[in-house]
Amino acid sequence: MNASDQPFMLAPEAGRQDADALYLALDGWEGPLDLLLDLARRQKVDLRQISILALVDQYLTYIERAGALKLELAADYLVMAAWLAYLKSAMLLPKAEQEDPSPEELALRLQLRLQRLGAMREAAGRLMGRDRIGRDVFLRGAPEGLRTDRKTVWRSDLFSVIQAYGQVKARTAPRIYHVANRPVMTLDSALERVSSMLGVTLEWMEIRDFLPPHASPALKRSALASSFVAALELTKRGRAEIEQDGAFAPLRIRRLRDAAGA
Amino acid sequence: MSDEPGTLERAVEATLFAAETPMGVEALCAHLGGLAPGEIREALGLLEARYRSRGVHLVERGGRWHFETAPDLAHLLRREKEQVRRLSRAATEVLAIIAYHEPVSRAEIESIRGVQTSAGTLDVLMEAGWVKPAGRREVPGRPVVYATTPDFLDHFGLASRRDLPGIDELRAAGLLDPVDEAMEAAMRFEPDEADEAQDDTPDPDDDENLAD
Amino acid sequence: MSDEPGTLERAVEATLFAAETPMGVEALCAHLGGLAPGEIREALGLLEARYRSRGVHLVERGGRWHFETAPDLAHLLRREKEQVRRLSRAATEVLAIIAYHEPVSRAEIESIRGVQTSAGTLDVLMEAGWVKPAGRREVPGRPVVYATTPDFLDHFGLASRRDLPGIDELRAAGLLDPVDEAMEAAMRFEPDEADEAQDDTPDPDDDENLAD
Repeated sequence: MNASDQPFMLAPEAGRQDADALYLALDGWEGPLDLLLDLARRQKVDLRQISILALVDQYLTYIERAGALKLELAADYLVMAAWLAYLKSAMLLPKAEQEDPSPEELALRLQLRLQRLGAMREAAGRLMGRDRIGRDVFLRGAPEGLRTDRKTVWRSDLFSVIQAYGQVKARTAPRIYHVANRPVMTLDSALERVSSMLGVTLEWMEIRDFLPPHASPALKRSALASSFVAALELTKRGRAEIEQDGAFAPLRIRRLRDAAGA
Repeated sequence: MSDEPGTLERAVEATLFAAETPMGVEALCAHLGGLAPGEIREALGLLEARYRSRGVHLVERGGRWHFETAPDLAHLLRREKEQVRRLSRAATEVLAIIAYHEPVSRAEIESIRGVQTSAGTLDVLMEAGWVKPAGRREVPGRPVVYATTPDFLDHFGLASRRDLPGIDELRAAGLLDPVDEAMEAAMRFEPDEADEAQDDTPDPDDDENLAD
Repeated sequence: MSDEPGTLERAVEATLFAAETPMGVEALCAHLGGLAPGEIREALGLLEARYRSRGVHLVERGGRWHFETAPDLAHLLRREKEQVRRLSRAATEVLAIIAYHEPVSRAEIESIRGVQTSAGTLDVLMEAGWVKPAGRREVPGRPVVYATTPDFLDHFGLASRRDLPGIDELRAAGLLDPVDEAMEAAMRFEPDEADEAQDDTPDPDDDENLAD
């Protein structure tokens, strides 16, 4: 635990002894606050009881001595020195001439900062002094280690397999059925059928009359479409004429007389 | 065994615990500051007895000592975490096709399913232990063919593949219906053709062509 | 303590002995096949007591458990095994500030230490696995804040942050509050004394007032 006290006591002790050591000591501090904390600790009183004025004097003495020895001082040490010199003069002045914030506030702030840094420095020492793994306590040197092998267990059942097969078959097979086996009347056969039936008479015939009478409804629909196209085709060729009284009225077809022989 | 362990026993215990390799009596003597081998042996004997009923044992192998997990608990070191998952729809279909058509190549599976089959699907079936590669087909490209395994029969409670229901049985069970029914339903709702669609319903007798 | 250990106690013992990293109750539950946390805790309690007098201890650090050698045997083990990273003074201070103040931003660390923190210092602590970034503070600039890790507690033998040496006293003394807050508090309660201090000849002996 007392290890925490040592590093920063050593440096100033050495610094007090000769000038070279002072230089080294300044180098060893981490900035002005660090140096101030060391000086404060050397007053050997609680940081809450510390004399800020005495502290300021000590700091300024250090900086002056370093200056007299023509040692290079980091800028932040000099800034701190200037600020502390100001603080000191403000603290010595009558109150009326003081500005805001008051020197007491400034001194208190410095003291609070030193207290906090001191507390953390001590805490760090106590932390480092704990029983640390790899220094004071040791873990198992050669642990076997734990391995988790993740394994997936798949589940299914016969019904799912059979059902899936049924669905594959049902999904792929009907395509053949609906496309290949659909009862249709091709345009060619409709043309043949319509032109041969037209050849029998010169009277108007309704398109319905051309359809195969006993066909299944599906074939009838196909025959209707094909016969209609066949009728248009025959009309285009000049072998028949088409008439209709109005939209959706019965469609009538009649062979053209002149075309009979063609 | 309930008595407090002695200093030497504790020291040996800690030393062997922290050691990276097993240690012999001499090494322990040297490490613990030149004690007599007899003392160390005594401590080892006490420790060995003390740990005998525990989850960790102190064991000697070739004159060197170390701690290790009790043999009956060795299974704890490598824990197999089983994760039960249901086979995906795609994997089930592929499995079914292999079962019905084996041996069958991936291209054949795809042509039967009518969709591409991702490599992972076959992997899953092989991981499950239900499907295995079963040689190559002697056609151009020599594709690997797949077949089911005895585990497959086991898991699905089949004595042999012949126990799989045939197409006729599937149909009788209504298992070929779903897609047809969907079509039928779609047609039934087309208003103009409502009456005709009725007649279109593929009745069982007409369907024969389907299955063959 | 002389009674034979139960099955669960042996299993927890073997698992923690074999584990390469500390394990929490949940990890133990999962590893040992979904036992109730209560059972695991009970077993941990029994084991902890059973090992208390031994050369190896079962300890809890930040909710995770591991075995380690007894601290009083450090002298026996240390000689060959010093493997601990030596930290610079700056690093130990920064670590302490993070541990006692977490989460804390770099600027806050610097304001406590009164010097800039070199980039390497935080890196060393993060590389050691003791410190990690812990989000950002929602103030202008959104600075990253740092906090300690479970490994930090492990390494320094702390069951939790509440075990940080002296943390309660520091908190009670207000030494973990920012200087500004402490200033406000001090000014609020001491306006009169400040006045008196003003009038006094400020010789060193009188300065005490400033401090109160």
